Formats: sequence, C-alpha cells, structure tokens
Amino acid sequence: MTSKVYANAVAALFDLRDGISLMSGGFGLCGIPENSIQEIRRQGIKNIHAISNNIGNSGRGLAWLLKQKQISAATCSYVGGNPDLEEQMLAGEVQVTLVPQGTFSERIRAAGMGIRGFYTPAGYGTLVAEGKEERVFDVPCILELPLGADFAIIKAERGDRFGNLWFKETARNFSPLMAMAARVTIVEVEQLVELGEIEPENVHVPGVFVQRIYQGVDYENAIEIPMYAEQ
Amino acid sequence: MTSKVYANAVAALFDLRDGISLMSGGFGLCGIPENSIQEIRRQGIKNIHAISNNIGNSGRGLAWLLKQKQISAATCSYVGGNPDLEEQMLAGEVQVTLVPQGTFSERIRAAGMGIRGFYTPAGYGTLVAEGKEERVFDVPCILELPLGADFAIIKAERGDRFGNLWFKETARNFSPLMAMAARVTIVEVEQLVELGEIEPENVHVPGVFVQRIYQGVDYENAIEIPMYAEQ
Amino acid sequence: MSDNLPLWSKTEMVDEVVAMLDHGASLNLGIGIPTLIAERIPPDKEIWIHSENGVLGVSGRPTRETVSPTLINAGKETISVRKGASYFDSATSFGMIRGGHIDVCVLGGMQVDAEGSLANWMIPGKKVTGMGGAMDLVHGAKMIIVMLTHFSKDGDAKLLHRCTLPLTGKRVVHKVVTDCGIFTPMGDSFRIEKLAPGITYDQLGLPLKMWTRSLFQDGSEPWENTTD
Amino acid sequence: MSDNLPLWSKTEMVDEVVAMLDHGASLNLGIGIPTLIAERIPPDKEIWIHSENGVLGVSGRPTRETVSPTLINAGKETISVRKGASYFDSATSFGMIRGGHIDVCVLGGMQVDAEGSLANWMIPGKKVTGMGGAMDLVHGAKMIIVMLTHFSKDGDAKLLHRCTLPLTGKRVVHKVVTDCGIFTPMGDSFRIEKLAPGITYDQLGLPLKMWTRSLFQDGSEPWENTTD
Repeated sequence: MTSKVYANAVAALFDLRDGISLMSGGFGLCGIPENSIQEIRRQGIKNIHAISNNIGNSGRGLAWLLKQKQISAATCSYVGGNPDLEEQMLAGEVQVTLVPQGTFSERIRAAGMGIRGFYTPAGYGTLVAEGKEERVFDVPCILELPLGADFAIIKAERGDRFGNLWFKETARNFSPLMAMAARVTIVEVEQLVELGEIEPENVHVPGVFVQRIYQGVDYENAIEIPMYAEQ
Repeated sequence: MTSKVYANAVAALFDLRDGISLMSGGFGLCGIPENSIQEIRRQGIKNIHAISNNIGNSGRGLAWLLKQKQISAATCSYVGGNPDLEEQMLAGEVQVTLVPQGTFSERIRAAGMGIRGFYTPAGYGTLVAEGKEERVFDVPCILELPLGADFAIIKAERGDRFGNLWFKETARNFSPLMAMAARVTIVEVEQLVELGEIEPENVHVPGVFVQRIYQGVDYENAIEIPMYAEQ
Repeated sequence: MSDNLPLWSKTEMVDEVVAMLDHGASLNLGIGIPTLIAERIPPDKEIWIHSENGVLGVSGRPTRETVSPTLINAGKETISVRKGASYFDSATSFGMIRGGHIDVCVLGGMQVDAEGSLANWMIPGKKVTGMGGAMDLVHGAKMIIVMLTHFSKDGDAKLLHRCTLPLTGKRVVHKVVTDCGIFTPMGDSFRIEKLAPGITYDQLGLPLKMWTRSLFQDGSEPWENTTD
Repeated sequence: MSDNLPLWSKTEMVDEVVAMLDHGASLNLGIGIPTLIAERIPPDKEIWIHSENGVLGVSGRPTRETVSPTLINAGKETISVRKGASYFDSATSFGMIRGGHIDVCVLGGMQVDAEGSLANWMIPGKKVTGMGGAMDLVHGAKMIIVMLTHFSKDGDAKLLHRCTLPLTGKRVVHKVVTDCGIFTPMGDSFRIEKLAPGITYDQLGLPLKMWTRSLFQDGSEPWENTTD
C-alpha cells in the first residue's frame, strides 16, 4: 500500500474522468467537500452522474458543477432551493432521479454493507413504487436496491492517515454511508490528525472505508438560512 | 413520560413474564448485562425465548438462566464453549435456531430500523438457506427477515437519564442493535452520567431507543480466555 | 370561500399540536409551518425534537455568538440543541422514524384525504422540489399529524374524499390540523375532533357526508362550538 | 498416511499466509490456527487486523497491566490494539466484510473442495458449535484463504472433489494453505501453487486428476521441489 495521504485536492483527485458516478456528502451546504468540488470544477470533467441529497444549493456546492454543465445525471431527494438544477432538469439537460431521503440513505448503506436489496414501506402507493416489486409484510413494502458509486467525495472535521474520520454536529449526514458505498472514497478534512487522536470508540468512519485523505484549505462553511434567537 | 431512570434491576425489570422474547447484548461474556440477568434468575420466569449471540459462555451470563431451565428457545450464532446450552439442546429442552452472525446482526438492525426484509449472500447454498427465498443479484442471495423482541437487556459503560449510551472497546457488539430492536430496552450502566456528559457526536445509542436505565452494581466483568504478551 | 371565516391563526394551529404532545415525547418536525412548533413548546414540557438530517434534541435558535454552520435542521436553518442531544448519520436518522421510535411526526401538506393519504410533494406540470424525507417520515412515527390551511387560495378544500395530487404516502395520516379545526381520517369521512370557535361544519367545504361528529371525553360535542 | 511426511509446521503455514499479505492490507482472522497470524506479522508490515466482534486494528496480546475485560477478539481472547484502531457494532463489523472492504479473510476448515466450497461448522451427528461468523466471512473479502491440516486423523485428505460435510459457503475459497502446500480451487481440480519441500503430488491423498501444475512467476515449477 502506498500512503492514503495526498498533498491536496489536485493530487487526490488524479484519476477522475468523464462519465463517472460521484457521491458527494453534505446536506444542503452543510458538510460539503468544498475543495474536491472546486477541483472537479477546475478539471472540467463531463457527464458526471452526481449522487447527493441536494446536488448543491443556492448556487453553491455541486451547483458549481451544474453551472459548467458537468453533470448529466443526478440522483437526489430534494431539488428545491437549487435553481440551477431545476432549470437544467426542465430543459432536459440533467436526468434527475428523485429518491425518498430515507430510502436514499439506506440504499447507499446497503451498497456499502453488501446488502443486495431491502424492503421498505416508504414510497408504497406513490409514483416511487412504479415498476418496483411490491410485497406485503406487516405493511405493504417495495423492494429497493443498493446505490453505489465509482467515487465519493467527503468532508470530515478530523481524519488520520489510515482514514479514520470524525464529523462535527449535523455535518455527518450521508457522508459515512457514502464513504462505505464508493469504490474510491476521497476525504478532505479540516484537521489531519495523528493516528490515535480520534478516540477508538468515537471513530465515526473506520479507515478501511477510506482510500485517500488530504488536508483541505480555505473553507467557506456557508450558512444557507441563518436564523437567530431573539436576544 | 415518567422518568426513564430506575433505582436498580428489581425496579427496572418489573414487568417481565413467562414466555417473553428477550435480547441480551454481549459477545461471550464481554459486555453482558450482569445485573439484569441475575434479576431474571431471581424472578425465575420461564419459557424465555433468548436472543443473544452465545446464550452465555463457560457457565456464566445467560447460562445462569439455562441452569435454572428458564430458557426454552434460543436464537444465536454460536453454542461452542457453552456446555449448558449444548446439553439442553441435545436433550431437546431448548429449541435452538442457529443464525450466521452477520445475518443475526443485520436482522436485529432491520427490526430496529423498520426494514422489512433484506437479501444477503451469507448462507446461500447451505443448510441456512433451506426454506428461504433465493434470488440472484450480482451473487446468489437469500431473503432474511427482521428479528425483534419484547425486551432487550443491555449493559453500557456510560448512560444518561434520557438513555444516551456509550460503550467501551469491544463491549459494544450487538447492544446498540438490540437497543433499537426491542419493544422495551432496559439498560444498566457502569456510570449514570448527567445529560450532556457524553459528547453529542460520540453518543453510540441515542436515548430515543432506550426505555429504562439504571446504575448497575458489583460488576464481575469476567475474562473468558486471558492471553498475555510474553514479557 | 374562507375570506370571512374566523380561522385559527398559525400560532393557534401550532398550539393545538403542542397540546397533543406528551411530556417526554419525541417529535419530528417537517419544514414549513411545523417548524414553528419548536418555538411554542412551554419550558416545563420536555420534548425531544428530531430533525432527519441527523440530530435529536433540537431546542431553538442559536445566538450570533453560538451559531455554527454545521448545526442545521432539515430546513437548512441554523438551530441550537439541548443538553442530551445527539448526532448521527442519515441512515440511523431515518431508521429512527421507519423503526417506530419517534412518537409524533408533523408535516405540512397540499391535500389529505379521508383514507389518511397525504399529498405534499408534487403538482404535476408545476415546479418540482422533490419529496425529500416526506415519503419516509409518513411511515413509522406512532402519530402522523398533517398541518395545512383548510382552503387553497382558490377556495377549494384540501381535505378530500381522495387526493387528486400524486401521493406522498397511502393511508398514513392520523390527525389533520387546519385553520378550521382538528380532524381524523376515518376511511370514507373525517371525524371532527374540534372546530375553531365560530366555524360550522357547512363551512368546511365538502358535502355533509364527509364529516362525522365525535364526542369529546368531557361529553361536550364539537357542534356546540358552532352555529349549526 | 501423513505420519512420515515432511509437513510444514503450523508456524511455517502461518508464514506462508503472512507472505501473501500486502503492506497496508486489512485482514480478518478466524478462530483457531489463523489467530497465530497476528503474532507472525513482521513489525515493518502494517496490517490492519479486523475481528468481527467489532474491532479494527488488533495488534497482539496485552500485558497483565494493560489487559481489559472489554477488549477481546472473536475467539474471546484478550487482545491489544494499535494506534488508529476503532470499535464499532456488529452490523457495521459484518458490513465491512460483506461489503468487500476487508482485503483478506483467513479461516480454518474441515473440508475444502475443488469448486472452492468450504465446510467448517458442523459434523452431522457430532457436537454442534454453530457457524458463528463463518458463513458471513466467506462472502465479501477480496481473498478468502482456508488453513487446515491436509489430512484428518484417520488419514483422509480434507481437499476433496466435493465436500461431504454441510457447507459453510459455496464457491467462496480462493486459496488453501495446508501443511503440504498451497492450492487454488479450479472447479474440478486444485492448482498446486507450492508444495512443502519433500512433498510429492502422489502424497496429496487424491487421484492425480485432482491436481493441476502451475508455473511460478519466476519460471520455476512446483514439481521441482518434489522427489517426483
């Protein structure tokens, strides 16, 4: 094994290419891999199948790639608040597959955990169930299949050279699941720490799920909808 | 809601009865709920369907209940090292269902997470597959169903009054899954701590999965097979 | 049609939902009106608010000093948390819902029908937003409450015999709180649990056979609140 | 039959497996002989040992001062861990295996056959121990290695055309390491990758058609190690 640690986004994302499927962690703009997204924007690779809950928001995050027409297919649960995606979806430039968010999470976990299919009640009796096998357990369910990807780009608060990760607050969201589900998982961190600095019990993603890691820079950590208590 | 905190095992296990299904955390003797098991032994309830990886080991843990003939059915993955179970199984006194350990874990998780069934390759082509639906995905798989229980008894290192839990080292094993899968989850802890003492990011089991919690006493924490480095 | 009715305000609707919550309950709040619930829970009522992006124990809003870009709710708004809060990944978060561990889930809606089906994610031919977590949230919580205004801007009732918009979930709703009252889907009709003072059943916008009376526990009848 | 053969010792078998491991590899070790592997990995080789009860980064044995009752491997023996270790629940632990994230899994066995099927959990009519994690461990790891003595106590070869005992997994084994050599299941025969010095193919206990020769990368032939 060569080391998992790379100098920066340019070094870590050396083998992306047109047509890849790409998972990106984050909920809205919370916990998104800013450096990796900017590097993909710089590379200009095309025909990306993006798998991410929102595919960017408010013109930022993966919307940077949308603006450059780098994304041709998107699997996500929510497109509201993302005018770039809505526009390109209606224009037929991006093929969007909407997946209920819990099913989206569980399908990604299934890919990572080697589960080949599962039954869930979510979506039963709706458009989501069309074309899917239905089966009645205690409640009627539909069969859903794993959702994996060629690459995952992930942002964590802390990570070590083996790839053990720790996330802050609600920045965790889909990232641990995507780290498990992609063939190559590339992580950027706020802090690259020494082995053992993340307490073994508190590792959120064991390093075996991570292939590459680098220290990120210049984080914007944008707040989408700031709301404050009246003081 | 009345408080989730109970004074001790006697108070917390007030409504167990003959014929319940009972999950018990722990791997071998590591992480077993010693106080709850002793209280069930004292109560003498019968016809328990025990769901636990080993159903005790070396004459201890759930084997205390076996000795008193309190267990009539067992779902587990491994009976080696448990002479009480082997003996009663061969005598037909305990009906044993053996489940591959990864399937055992995943079935318990499925019960907790509301997944109604899943496909796994484990057990395909073996006795375990008999009577189960087979389906070929990238590999041949069998359909497995959720495994829940009336009660779960769990031991954690730390817990707070809402039921947030934290486990030490490999004592975690099946316990978080069982906490999710049982109708009533009863936890005993080495240390009952204040709300907020477990860092929110490092909570292993969010309190919503726990119904009752109490401070345990007199832990034996037995080591089954001590092995030491040559010094 | 609703212009001159003595409708409940949003705050009054929210307070009706808050009154349904037991001390110690766990609660998921959908985006939109339900979000306001977090701010109307009295301090002596301990409610554990879940947001499906991965947090249990939402308490309200941060100050400008405590605000954190990594601490948001499912509406992507900044939040704060109470002592005893926890964070987790999205699979665990939806498992909490799907597995029946959350007591109450409150969602917004476009239409609800007497069968308990909900439509709240799509109007064919109009703007698409996606279902987000709604299709999962309607399965699993012990009580699913839908909050919505009783009438559309065109004056059509949103409580129907059968939804006409694409469904979010089929036979999933337990209670409906509108600005006219509180209703329970019964299959072919709604049972009226409570009406806003001054509202009568014939103002509810659907034929009489759609409504069923029910007695309150104290023996009073909801009709007594009306001019019927 | 094996009494006078120049068989590999357990340590030699273990060292053959260790030689197959790449620096940085992740490795699951079954109970029994495979456990010894943890103690024969050279210090300059970074191997991440997984034990399915929920730990990644097993390093060896504790001292009497550092021993902990809550730190054990799947064989329920006390262990210690290296820096960078992590603990997790059993569902995640088996997901690591099933999901293909562990490079190599080494198990003990009772029988292996030319199709790559393994039997290691049950002898009908004899003592039952249960399959434990074995049925999961044989699915998912990139390389499944089975270690077993080549002959039973009765002198019967344990490498067969088809297993006669109940299977643990069907068509799952990539390499077999016995005290006679290293073998690859090829469907109807085993390819001989290496033989212990002095062992000949006709001592392997099955008809000639069960064995296929293969060239090593350096051009030498395994037969040259033998007296055949």
